[in-house]
Amino acid sequence: MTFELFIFYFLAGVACISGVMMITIKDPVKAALWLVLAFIATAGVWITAQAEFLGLVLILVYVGAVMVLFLFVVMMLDINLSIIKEGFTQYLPIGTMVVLSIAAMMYMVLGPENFGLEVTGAPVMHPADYSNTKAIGLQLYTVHAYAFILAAVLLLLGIVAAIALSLRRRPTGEVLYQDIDKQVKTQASDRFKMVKMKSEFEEPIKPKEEEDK
Amino acid sequence: MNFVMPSFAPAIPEMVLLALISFILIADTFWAKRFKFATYYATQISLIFVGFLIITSFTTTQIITFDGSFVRDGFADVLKLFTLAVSFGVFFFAREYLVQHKFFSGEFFVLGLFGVLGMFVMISAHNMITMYLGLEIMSLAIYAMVAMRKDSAQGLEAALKYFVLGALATGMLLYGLSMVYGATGSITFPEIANVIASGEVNSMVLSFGVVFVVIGLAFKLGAVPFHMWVPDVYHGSPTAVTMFLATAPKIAAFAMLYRLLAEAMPGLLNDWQSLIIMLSVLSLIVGAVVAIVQDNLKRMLAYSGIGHMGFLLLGVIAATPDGYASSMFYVVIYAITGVAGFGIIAALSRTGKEFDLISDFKGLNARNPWLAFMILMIMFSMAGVPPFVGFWAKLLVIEEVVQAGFLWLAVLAVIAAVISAFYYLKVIKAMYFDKPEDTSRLEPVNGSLTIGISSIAILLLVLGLLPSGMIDIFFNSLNAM
Amino acid sequence: MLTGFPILSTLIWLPIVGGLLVLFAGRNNPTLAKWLSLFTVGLTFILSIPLWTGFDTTTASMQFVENVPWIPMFNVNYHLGIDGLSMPLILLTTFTQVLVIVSAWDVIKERVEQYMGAFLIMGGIMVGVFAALDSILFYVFWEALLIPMFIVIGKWGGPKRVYATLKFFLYTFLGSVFMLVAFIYMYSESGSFSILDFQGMHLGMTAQIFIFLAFLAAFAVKIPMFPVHTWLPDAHVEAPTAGSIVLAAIMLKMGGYGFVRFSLPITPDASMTLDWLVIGLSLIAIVYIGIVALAQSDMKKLVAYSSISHMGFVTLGMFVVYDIIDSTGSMQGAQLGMEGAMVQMISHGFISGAMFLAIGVLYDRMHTREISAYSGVVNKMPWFTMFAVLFAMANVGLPGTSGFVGEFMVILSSFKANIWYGTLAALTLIIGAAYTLWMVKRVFFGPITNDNVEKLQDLNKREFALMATLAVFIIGLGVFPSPLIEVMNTSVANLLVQATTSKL
Amino acid sequence: MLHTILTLILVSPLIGAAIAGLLGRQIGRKGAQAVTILGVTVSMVLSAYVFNQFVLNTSEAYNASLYTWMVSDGIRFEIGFMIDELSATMMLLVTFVSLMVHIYTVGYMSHDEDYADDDPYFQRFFSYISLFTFSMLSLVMANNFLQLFFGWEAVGLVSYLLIGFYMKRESAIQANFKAFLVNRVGDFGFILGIALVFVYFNTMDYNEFFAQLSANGDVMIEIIPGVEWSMITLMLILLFVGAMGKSAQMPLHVWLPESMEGPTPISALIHAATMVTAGVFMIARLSPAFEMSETALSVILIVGASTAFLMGLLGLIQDDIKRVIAYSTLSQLGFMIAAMGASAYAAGMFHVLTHGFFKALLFLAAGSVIIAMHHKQNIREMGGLYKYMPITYAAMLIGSLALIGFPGFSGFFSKDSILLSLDASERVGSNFAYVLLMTGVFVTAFYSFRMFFLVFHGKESEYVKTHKIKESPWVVTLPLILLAIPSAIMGWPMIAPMLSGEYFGSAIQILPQNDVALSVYNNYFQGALQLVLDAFTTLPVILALSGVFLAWLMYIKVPSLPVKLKKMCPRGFYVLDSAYGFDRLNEIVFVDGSRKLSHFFNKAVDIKLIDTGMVTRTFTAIEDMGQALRLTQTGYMYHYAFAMIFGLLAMLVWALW
Amino acid sequence: MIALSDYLIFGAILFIISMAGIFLNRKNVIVLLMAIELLLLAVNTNLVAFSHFHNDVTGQIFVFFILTVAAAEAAIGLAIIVLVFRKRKSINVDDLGTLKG
Repeated sequence: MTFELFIFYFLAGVACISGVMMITIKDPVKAALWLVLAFIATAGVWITAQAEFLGLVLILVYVGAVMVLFLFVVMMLDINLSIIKEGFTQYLPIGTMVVLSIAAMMYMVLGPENFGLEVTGAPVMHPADYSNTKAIGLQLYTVHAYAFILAAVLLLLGIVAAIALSLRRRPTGEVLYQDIDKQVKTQASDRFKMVKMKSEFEEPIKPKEEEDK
Repeated sequence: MNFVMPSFAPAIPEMVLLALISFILIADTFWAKRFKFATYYATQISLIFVGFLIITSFTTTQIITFDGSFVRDGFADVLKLFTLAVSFGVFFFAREYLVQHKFFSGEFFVLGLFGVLGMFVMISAHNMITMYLGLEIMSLAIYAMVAMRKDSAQGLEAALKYFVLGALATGMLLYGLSMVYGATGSITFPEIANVIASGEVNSMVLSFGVVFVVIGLAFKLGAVPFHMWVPDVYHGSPTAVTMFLATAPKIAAFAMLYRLLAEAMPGLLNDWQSLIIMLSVLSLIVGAVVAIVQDNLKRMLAYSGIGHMGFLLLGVIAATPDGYASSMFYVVIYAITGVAGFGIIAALSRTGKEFDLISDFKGLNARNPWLAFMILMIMFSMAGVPPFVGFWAKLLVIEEVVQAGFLWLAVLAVIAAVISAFYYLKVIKAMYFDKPEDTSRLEPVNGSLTIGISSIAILLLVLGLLPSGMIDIFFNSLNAM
Repeated sequence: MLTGFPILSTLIWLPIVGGLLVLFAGRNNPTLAKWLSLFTVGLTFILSIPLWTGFDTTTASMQFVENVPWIPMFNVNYHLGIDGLSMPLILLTTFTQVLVIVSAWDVIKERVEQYMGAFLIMGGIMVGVFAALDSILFYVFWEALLIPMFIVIGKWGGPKRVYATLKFFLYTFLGSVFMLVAFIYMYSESGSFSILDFQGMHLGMTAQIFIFLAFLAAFAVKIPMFPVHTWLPDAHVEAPTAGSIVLAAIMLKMGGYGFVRFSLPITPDASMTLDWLVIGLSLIAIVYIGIVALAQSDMKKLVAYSSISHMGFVTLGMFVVYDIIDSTGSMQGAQLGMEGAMVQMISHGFISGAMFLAIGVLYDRMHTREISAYSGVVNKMPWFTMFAVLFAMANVGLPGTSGFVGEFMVILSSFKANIWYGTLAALTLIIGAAYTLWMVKRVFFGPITNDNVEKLQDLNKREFALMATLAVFIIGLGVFPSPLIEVMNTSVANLLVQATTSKL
Repeated sequence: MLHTILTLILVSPLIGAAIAGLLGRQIGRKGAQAVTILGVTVSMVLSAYVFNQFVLNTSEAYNASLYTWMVSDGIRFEIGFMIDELSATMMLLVTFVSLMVHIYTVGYMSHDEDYADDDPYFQRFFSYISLFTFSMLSLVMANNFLQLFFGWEAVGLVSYLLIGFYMKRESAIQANFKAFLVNRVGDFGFILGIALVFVYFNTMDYNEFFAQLSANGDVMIEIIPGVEWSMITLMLILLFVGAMGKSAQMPLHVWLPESMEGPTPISALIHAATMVTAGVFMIARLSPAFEMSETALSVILIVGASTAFLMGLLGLIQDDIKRVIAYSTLSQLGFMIAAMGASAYAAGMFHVLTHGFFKALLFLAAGSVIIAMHHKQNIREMGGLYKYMPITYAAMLIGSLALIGFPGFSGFFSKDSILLSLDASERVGSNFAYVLLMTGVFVTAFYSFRMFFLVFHGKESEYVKTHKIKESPWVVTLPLILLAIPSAIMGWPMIAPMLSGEYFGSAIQILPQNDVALSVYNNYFQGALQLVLDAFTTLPVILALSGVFLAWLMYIKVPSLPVKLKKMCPRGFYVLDSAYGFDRLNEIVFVDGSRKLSHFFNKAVDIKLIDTGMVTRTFTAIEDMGQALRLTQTGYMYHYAFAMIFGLLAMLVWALW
Repeated sequence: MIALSDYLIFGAILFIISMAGIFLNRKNVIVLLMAIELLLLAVNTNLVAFSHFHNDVTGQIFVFFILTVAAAEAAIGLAIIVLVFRKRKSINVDDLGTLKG
């Protein structure tokens, strides 16, 4: 076993164990942390496959941003752990059977028989000065420009959607809202209003006879 | 490396749409206070304008640009036009519903437009990445729309279910796409097709990958056994959203199916055909049988939609240009009828009353004969009874599947059609034969809604009587290639 | 012959457009709706007469043909035309339209415009069924007919109307979709949806058998044959009078028409192989259903069963041709059976229409169709009884009424095929008399035992006119059936050639 | 010319019937009487002319078509006339008796408590009898089977209407229903016979049929596999089944006694003189065919003779005046049929004629009695009426004497020729038949005079004493007189040509070896007078006279005798009283049987098996399936996900296997 | 050398784990979202591996986009979860079963 292989197995093992822990552990905060570990380990695996850029992005963007978001939400929601039941066992046997069957079939297809080194040959190893980032960048901004724009749209959509969903309009009075439109258009006359009033004077009391008429 | 600036012209509709979305998004924050419906009108005008752009540049020859990411052909143009039309209808019915149920906001329309854009991208996608991005743009927009009615527990439950299961399905699709990439080393559809045709691929891996791809497609279409989200989400979502997610995305999903299976993997016909047959058979049965026992109209229409997908897949099974054209026809007719079907509920529902139970329709004929008559036409069209256009849709797919030699499937399909006729009749029965509990006259909140429903119903009849033009459009758009 | 004028299209679309007009114009104005309807059906009937007068009896080819491309992509055409087989049925249809409109004149009080409109639309569609020469066009009419009928039974029917109408719709729908698949299959083989092309196309035995069975599913349900007949009694019992008339007089005939237009000419070899099936079911219909009719306590149900039994003669007469060839080696006698079947259809149109009309007259007055609720009606309604007994006698197949002609011809013909067929068919003489006259006896004769009967009023002018018209037709056809038979002679002869020419 | 006359004969009663029936209210009772009597009179007069032409002047048979009913399959179905001695005679009989009945009815139906004065029941009645005349004429004038069947059924219809004329009476409508159904059973056989004719001869026309007879003489058919029957025999027996229904032969006779529920003139016209003899007429009409089969004739012979004997016995115990005559009609019909079976067609037809007159006379006379008795029909409540109604008395006496075959009266000649022919016949069963008929003669005489004595002689009953009984008006008695004349004398001139076969000429064709009447004529007959003179020493007349004597003994001389007799052999009386159990048998086997069968079919097969079992169950099965599948939609995301994953597994297995 | 099959089987294991996580989870919905992230990770691993062995950077581009989408998806998913929690005070999977049948 080469060192490379050892690293791969180690990281892969860590990732798998973390994954299993993530899905079995009760506390969602811990689950998220296990997932972070799985991500980091997987990032390492990717790097062994010479995808350095993606490996780093995974850690930076995913672990750094997305998973933090997860943790943030989990904590914010203040989930009551005591009522969480462990209805795991009821479906465990059949679930395991199904999953194992799928695993078996996957192994059949993805195993060494089809994708062993003898079949695929060794991958091309890039020279040391090869920039994975540059290769991706070149492709990304030329061939996949359309997709890149679409990704931007998608992110915009994500923003719009997230805001549209989570923005709560409390009844006016409870919170004060800014109204940009209003603020921009505000004129002095809106703030200060001249009110014309009639000069007041006392009505003379009318004679009684007139009332009777 | 040489970089040639790609031609942007074919994508002008998409670009204009995106520009308009951005404009509306910003403008909405300004005019929302003063002109309540400004965003709505802007949205509708945008749709019409984009449609106009497509019509003026309508083409049946294939134009590929953005280095093989984008394709424009007759298929795409026709489907985009109908996507616009269907979305137009959806927004039309949605407006009053949103007002009545007190969650009218500009974001709804903006998200809807994003969804339309996503569909456009899907329809015109020419490699797996754009396909995936388009799918996600559409899906994310719809997830958000489903959840927009924040005070509705059902709506949120539906949103969550849709989101989780949708993400799962997308994951499976991606897994399949990764296998296809792995086996062929390519992500562009024609290249994939070429590699497969060359025979230098590991067929087992491809078969394996195709299964996942088909699952992803089946989920978006709502085919059994990947249908289980459909009834719950259709039921739980606000009707305005159900209307949207039950109709236009199906067109896009069909386009995705066509691009992936027919354009990228025609060489794997043997692999996916039997899978599609399985999906189709199960969808036909479940769609017909389970809808019978529903008493919520939205839920019933959801199951009926599952059954319709079974029919749609019949044309795909035939796997000929005519077969795809018949499915294309079917999905468009389904979408139009679907807008009408959910539009009825949207039009009749009002503050505090959803009007989505079949029993709500009791005695509608006595309360509003014209509307009842229109609904009757829509229901019979869905059931595939001539002279409505639903009949032609069914006829064409069955015709294609018979041509392909699957007579038994045709027989199964027609039996399913008979069973499903029963539940459409249940609605008509409620309207015409049952005594109303409340005999007061019942009008949609807004007179224009009656006109909307009527025009769709009459369209279904007119297209049923004179289907030739429409059929020609679909078959020519595919055969020209 | 009027050339150029699209008379068949007029007969189809005039009532449909009229029906829509009635639907919209007649709202809140029943009188207008009625008169508009009457005008439309009257005009339709008058316009249909040139079909008879201008008919060329010497040719079996289609006449009054109209052919316009409809869906060129699939070679579907708007192709209309008639021959001797369909022409009498079209006239029967236009005549029945008048009948139903008048019969509902002041009986229907709720949503008159919808009722009349539905019947007008139905009328046009029925003409379309008989005139269509393109299978898809035929199917469109065939199915479209279900819609107005569904509404009519369900809306204006009796207490169990919803059950009945759903059963009616689904049953017939189920039967006919198989026919659609057969059409599509034949299209995929021949590239055309034209019925005439179907008749000329070459088909293998297995294909023929499947197509035949698909057709059988559609037509057997419609006509209806044992054991798929149970929708009919329910539909009849629950339908309003006019609905029953249309059901019995026209819609059942569509099944019989289907056999002569599709089954026999398109799948002759399968018809030959499977004729035992049809004949067997027909004989069961004649004998078994007749006996079942005896047990009915509801008048409409009784007449419904008797309709099924009489339709047995239609199918029997159509399919004995193969046995005649088998047993005598020649076609002699086959034409008699076929024409008998056709005459039986026309005649049954009049008789069953008349019977249902008569029951309707009673129902309008007493609001019950139970036989046991009546007794001694003759004492209060002598004129009505006269007509009713006449119609009953026609139903029994008494010579001199139209009911006799078809039965007689079919019995003779089936006797030629096999003595037992004829013998079983002739049993209707006894069974038919038993159930019909037993009902007559219980309803019309005897002492009055019910106060409601005591209050009955005899026919009013409208009812009298209806009944008298029908009586004239029934007796006229019975005394002098020759004109009707002349019309169909050539076409039937041609049909027999088609039915006996192997396509293998 | 002749064609027009024939058409007129046929149509004029129909016109009368139509006017009286449809416009009854407008033209009133008088109008209806007038128009129908006019119609029948025209018909009668012209029939007399035709009779003169064809019988007295022996013209060639006339065969022509009136119009073509239809042409199908190259076969012409015509409506037409075949006029020869046979049909001309029948036409005269029918129109004459009909006219008498028309006239008689004016008096008989003059008032009825059941109907209001403005009720058009009276017009209806006249319409019916005219319609009947039309139907019967079309039957006897037919030149083909189709028209024969037309007339056959049409007379059945009118009979049905008339038996049930008193529509409020439960028994009447029961009787007419039964009559129609039993007749239909006969018609069932009849139409099968016609169908056989069609199958093997491809024609409906008599003459074409006769012409092909010999060519088809030995066609055998296999109905039950392995058993071959002669087609002709089968055809003839089937046709005879029709005759059994119409002419009330055992076991299809059950309707006739009950048909007495109809008004008495109808019993005279339809159920005695004309319609019931249609079967006999048909056999005579088809004599060339019947001659082809000995077997068929033997069957006819035995059925006829049995009917004659057994039905006569039943007449012995009847107390209803009309029923006595009805049973006597049954018995006499048996005589006629038996004659046919012996190939003595002429003798049989002769008896049809004489019987037509004297039986009509008897019925009308009975009707006269009934009028006088205010619609009481039980002969035990009568007695001594001769004092009050002499004309009726005389008419009844003449009728009875003719019936029992008293020498010199018409019945004597016809009955004697039948008996002589039977004696001469060597057909299988003829000896048996001869013995039965001989006994029948005795029985006939006994019950006829039993009735006669009980009605007109003997002690006056309480009712007669307490009510004013008077002779009927002239419209009633005139037909009696007019009918009495031929009943008394018509045998004299006819016996010789009848026996020799001269009378019917070629209308009836008999094979030479079968012509028993001719052999009687050649070997035995020496003129009518001689026959009468010899009669008193022959067995029939002696039996008849002893029957009369016995009747006198038992009902005039020693009235206690019948009671003693009844005590002596109660079982015999029981058998007769229950009319051999035919009614019970029908009730149990056919009526109850079919009712039970139909209820079984309706409930168990149609409703339970087909409708509930197949149709509804299919539907509920689908619905149940829906409910079951619906349960899988649990609402839980993990189930949905599991379904997807399971689907993935299934599809993977499917794709990779 | 690390064989392609090693990467793929690693991906498959992650895939399986995420599947199991999705339908065995009875706890809260957030874990479902995490399982989906794991699923995407499996897909990405596949793509990276294929990209590596095909010597074709396209696979990595694909991964890049998937990561982008996953981020946006996560945002929307979490937003929905927040809404659900606000409404029902629970994000227990078992409580989300009112729509059924």
